[in-house]
Amino acid sequence: MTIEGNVLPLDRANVDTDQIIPAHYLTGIETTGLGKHLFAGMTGGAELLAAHPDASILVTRENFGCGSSREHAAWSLVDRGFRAVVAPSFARIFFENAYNNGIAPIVVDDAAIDALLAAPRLQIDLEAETVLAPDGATFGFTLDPLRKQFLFSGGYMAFLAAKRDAVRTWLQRRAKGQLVQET
Amino acid sequence: MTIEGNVLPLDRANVDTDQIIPAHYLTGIETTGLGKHLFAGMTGGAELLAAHPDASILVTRENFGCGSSREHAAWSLVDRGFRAVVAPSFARIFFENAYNNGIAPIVVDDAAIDALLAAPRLQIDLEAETVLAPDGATFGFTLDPLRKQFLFSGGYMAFLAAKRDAVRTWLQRRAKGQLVQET
Amino acid sequence: MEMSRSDLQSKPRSLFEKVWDAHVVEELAGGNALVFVDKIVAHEITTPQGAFEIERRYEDKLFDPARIIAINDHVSPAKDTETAIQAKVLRDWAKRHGIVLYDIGQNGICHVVAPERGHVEPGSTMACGDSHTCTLGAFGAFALGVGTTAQGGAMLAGCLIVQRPKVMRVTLDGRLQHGATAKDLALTVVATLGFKGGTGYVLEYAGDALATLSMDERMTVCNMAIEAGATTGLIGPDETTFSYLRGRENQPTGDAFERKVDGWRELAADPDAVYDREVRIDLSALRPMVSWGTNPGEAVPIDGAVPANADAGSLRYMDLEPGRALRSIPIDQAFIGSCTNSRLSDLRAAAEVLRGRTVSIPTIVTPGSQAVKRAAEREGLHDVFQDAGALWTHSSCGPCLGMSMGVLAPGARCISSTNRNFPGRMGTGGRVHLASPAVVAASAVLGRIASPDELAVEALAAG
Amino acid sequence: MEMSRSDLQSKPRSLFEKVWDAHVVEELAGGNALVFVDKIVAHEITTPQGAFEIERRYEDKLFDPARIIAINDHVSPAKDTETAIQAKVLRDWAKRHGIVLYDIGQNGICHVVAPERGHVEPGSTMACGDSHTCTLGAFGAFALGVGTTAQGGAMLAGCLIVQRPKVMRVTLDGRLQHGATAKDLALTVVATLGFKGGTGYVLEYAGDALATLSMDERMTVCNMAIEAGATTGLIGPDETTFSYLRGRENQPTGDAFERKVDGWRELAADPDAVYDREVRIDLSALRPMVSWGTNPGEAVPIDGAVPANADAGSLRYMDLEPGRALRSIPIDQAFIGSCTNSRLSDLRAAAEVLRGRTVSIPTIVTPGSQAVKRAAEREGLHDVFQDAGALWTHSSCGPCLGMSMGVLAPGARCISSTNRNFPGRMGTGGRVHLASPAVVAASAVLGRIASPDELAVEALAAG
Repeated sequence: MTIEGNVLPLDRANVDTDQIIPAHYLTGIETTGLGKHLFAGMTGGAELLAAHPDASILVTRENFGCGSSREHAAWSLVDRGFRAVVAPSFARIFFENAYNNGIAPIVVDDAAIDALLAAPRLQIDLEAETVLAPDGATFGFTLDPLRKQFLFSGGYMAFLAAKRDAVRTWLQRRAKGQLVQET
Repeated sequence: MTIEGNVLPLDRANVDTDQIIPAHYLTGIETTGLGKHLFAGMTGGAELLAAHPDASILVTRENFGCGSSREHAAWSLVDRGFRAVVAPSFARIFFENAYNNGIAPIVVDDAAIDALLAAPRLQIDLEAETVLAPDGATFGFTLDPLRKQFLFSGGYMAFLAAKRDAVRTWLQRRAKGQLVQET
Repeated sequence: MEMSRSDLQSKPRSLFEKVWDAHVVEELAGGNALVFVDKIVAHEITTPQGAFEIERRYEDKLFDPARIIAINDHVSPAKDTETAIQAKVLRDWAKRHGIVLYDIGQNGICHVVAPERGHVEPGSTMACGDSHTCTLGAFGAFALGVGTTAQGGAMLAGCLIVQRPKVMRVTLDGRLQHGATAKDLALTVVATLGFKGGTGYVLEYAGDALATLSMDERMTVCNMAIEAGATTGLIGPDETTFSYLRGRENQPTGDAFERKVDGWRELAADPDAVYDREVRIDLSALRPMVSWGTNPGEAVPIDGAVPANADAGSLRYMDLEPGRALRSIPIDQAFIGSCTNSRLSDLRAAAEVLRGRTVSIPTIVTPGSQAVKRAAEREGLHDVFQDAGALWTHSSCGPCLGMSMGVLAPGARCISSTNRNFPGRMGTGGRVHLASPAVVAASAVLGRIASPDELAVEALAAG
Repeated sequence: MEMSRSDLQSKPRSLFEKVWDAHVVEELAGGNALVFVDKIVAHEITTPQGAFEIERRYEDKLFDPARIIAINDHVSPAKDTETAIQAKVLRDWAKRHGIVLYDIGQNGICHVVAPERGHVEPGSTMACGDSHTCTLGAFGAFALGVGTTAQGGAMLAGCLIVQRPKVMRVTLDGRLQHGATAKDLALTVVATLGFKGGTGYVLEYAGDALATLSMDERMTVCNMAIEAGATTGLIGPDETTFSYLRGRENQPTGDAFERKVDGWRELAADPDAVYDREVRIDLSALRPMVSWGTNPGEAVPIDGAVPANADAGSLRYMDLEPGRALRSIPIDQAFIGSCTNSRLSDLRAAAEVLRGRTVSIPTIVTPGSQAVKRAAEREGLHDVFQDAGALWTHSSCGPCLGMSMGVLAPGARCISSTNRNFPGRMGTGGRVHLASPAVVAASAVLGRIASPDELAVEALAAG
């Protein structure tokens, strides 16, 4: 599976979820339609989006998505057409939310980010785990071997649904005190 | 001065200002841009406006504009292009607000309203004080002889500004107890 | 405040006429007059636009900042950036002009704060960009709710342009009993006159029953004059009024105050005064009232039912049918507050019902002001409400007009001590039943429209 | 909650590993595990979407409603139709499934309510769609803030998928003094590790100093683990923990409770446990901390100044320059509240500063929950705050994240006992300085960033 698209270069570290979507936009009960609030809390956010109207790959600096657990951050990116975020590091909850919503969180090093911020367009091969810039430069990354399936099939909930019986069995054994030896 | 335009027929009595513009839209500090919230609190309000997109004359039933003092009701009508409201009666504060914002509050009787609600278009002569329907039917009305100047020149504040010296003089005389004989 | 000295006048006058005559600066065309305004109450929703107009076009010059008080009351503290800006504009404006400001931590609903801080005087004129300014008529003041432009004009030139209203005398006989309250009287007046029946009139209350009403009760009665379309309500000052004002901040003390009282004593209608219309209401016949429809005039006694001839639109919005007994209507939320019913006596009445009981639905109780809050807490009313499971919080206009702190979900049904049940008033699609604090409290316990005496019966049965 | 019985294990383990091991249902690829969740805390902002997903695709079947508690806490009562709908969705969902619901009149911030209602147990696992769920690590629980999908998965299948975190031991020596508080420790941890320095780690607190910290203080410390990017914070249970839980609702009484305590006593790191990283902090060296920038790591002692090497973007947003003494910065608004600092001891600390003094700027004090509110009122703290001119109101998450009840105007500067100073956090364009409740209170009095000892000095000088 390959994600190919234009880049939104966001040359900042520590972009928190309050900047991605401020809390006053969290008053809905659905996961859709949030793209219009993307980067509403970020100085220059609207201008950046306007300058890259068809971008689908966000390239940014370390600790992207820190702060609140709001999955709205991922939903607003999805709704705006983003399918990957490339950064040197992610905050944990956003990282999980990205996978669970079909946004590939691509981790590359700082030097790679320097290069990728300048690329107008990227090709991300999720199976080969490579990012290809228009100038031919290629950068490798590693996806979470479990979660990457959620990118392809979008199935976090389905995955867990399939575990329900096993969990109940586990819980019964825990209740009977049968789990000690195995931990 | 003549107001000629299409009619928005609002065949309801007691249209309160919460229906004209709900309080949750009163969070601004300017008088402009409120037209988009006009009739937001009214069942069927949006549909009615959509069906009469270029209306500038509102024809409605008794006690229009009752409730809150919010001048936002008048501002939202102005912003939407309305220049007159024709009704059998108005609530006091809306009536004053209408004059102060260049909306003619035209009082005619219930029978006239029955006829005017069916007219697609009206011609209101503010000097002759007549409403003319396309079928030639004419209905008279009386404007407030003082306030009608605010319709023409929009000058409530200017009128009062010109009174400031007189008011200060009156106040000085009141302070000296010189007003008794005249009241 | 200077008196009009009725004894020097030849023609007998109503109280309203006396106050009016003493404030007319100039007669204008068409029955209008330039009326001097003794005090302006400015809140954050309707003031900024007028203040800007004066700043931009009239060199920011106010007629007299000492005649203005500013109150952040509608959404305070702010719920969002927009309301934060409104509050900041009022705050900065008040500071710039040296205007007294009641803000976070010392504010409250303007119509509650203004009298409790001693800013409302018998025989004075008051203006505020808020329709419930009529509340202050309880002090014998001509208190007018106006639009932003009119308030701005008063800020600029000290005056309003007012079309001289007619005067309706509403004579009150008897005494409230059977659980009826001032709120039920207010709802009865609206139901009697009809929702627009008071349009063009000042409602000048009269009658022996007035002496039995506290200032809190008089404010509740005058508060809803606007709901009958009236220009305002008016009640002549008496010992109750003077006692209320004695010792208040912003009033003089000692002899200076008593000299003012001497002047205020002359503020009474002349015995032979002629009124444009007369209405009589026997308080002893009143029962607790509850609204069933979408304007305050659509109310009936709580024992009653939705009328057979009820307006179809109102019924549709309220999801009710003719003949439906009010007591059978289930409720989702209860609210006690607003400029109608959030003064100390209102809270006491609700607390009396809730003491030792538990609410069965989300219930919000807001005092009318910070001062009312503190007084209620000194009496332990906060414990009564919170023991019952109700929310006890700070003063706010918010819930009453669907602006904050208790907005209804679409379809949710609320019993409320407020003043308006218009469609969407407390939240888009929300349904409001107006009632007294005691009825709201009883309904909160039973989860349906109920009167306090039903609880007494239940307690007896249980005991 | 069943214990992992560390004595049976061969390899010495950290406390985290013991809790982890006891909850792994299945090891998954890539260092992930299926981790059983003992209790889910569901609030109105992040729950509805997951609940709908289960309703629409999984027959509305929850794994175990008894393991869920629901709390309307972020904007309660509702500020508008949207938030009213959120609350109604949570309310209706809880009712339909028999889920315990904390609603208007009995709610509060979920991270305050969950422990005070006895829902948090040592050695358990907790999940909530809220990043500050790490607060609950103070009880020796593995408490994880997660997204809506993950919370939904836990509601559906009882488990989270968790990438096994590394463990950092943060050893605390000495004792807090010189006016330093748990909040200053929390800010010091973030400043020490850096804003993202804890990413991938659980912060397992250790050291003799722990025994000196109350549960309130431990919750404050763990609350801000997320601000260093950490997966969560964790503190082993001890007598302080057991005393806190003894007698709480939702906990057994008598012998049944003491048997649980016996199990909980085994929840300690093995002496030889190996950690992925070690950090030591000497509490006796701490001073009150105040943030100057736009993330919680950008904080310095209150005696200090904005650093010379400060981030240019942070300075621009905060309208500050390097070298600016913190104490010289004027403040427009003060806020005491949030899951970080709104428990009873926090309110006591603020009240101690405000007693007999007056705030000079709008100041809002919100208790962490209805229970905290009532406890504070029983002690008369509401009188202290209100005598000082501060607003004392109900519990809400609102002000902390700019959702309601205290949103800042653009450019307004607030000193706040909360946890985040991100751009726009408390309102678009608003500027936030994080500090302890005592420092917030002192700053509210002086109208600039100030420490309580400055007031003591002033009082001495004045006396």
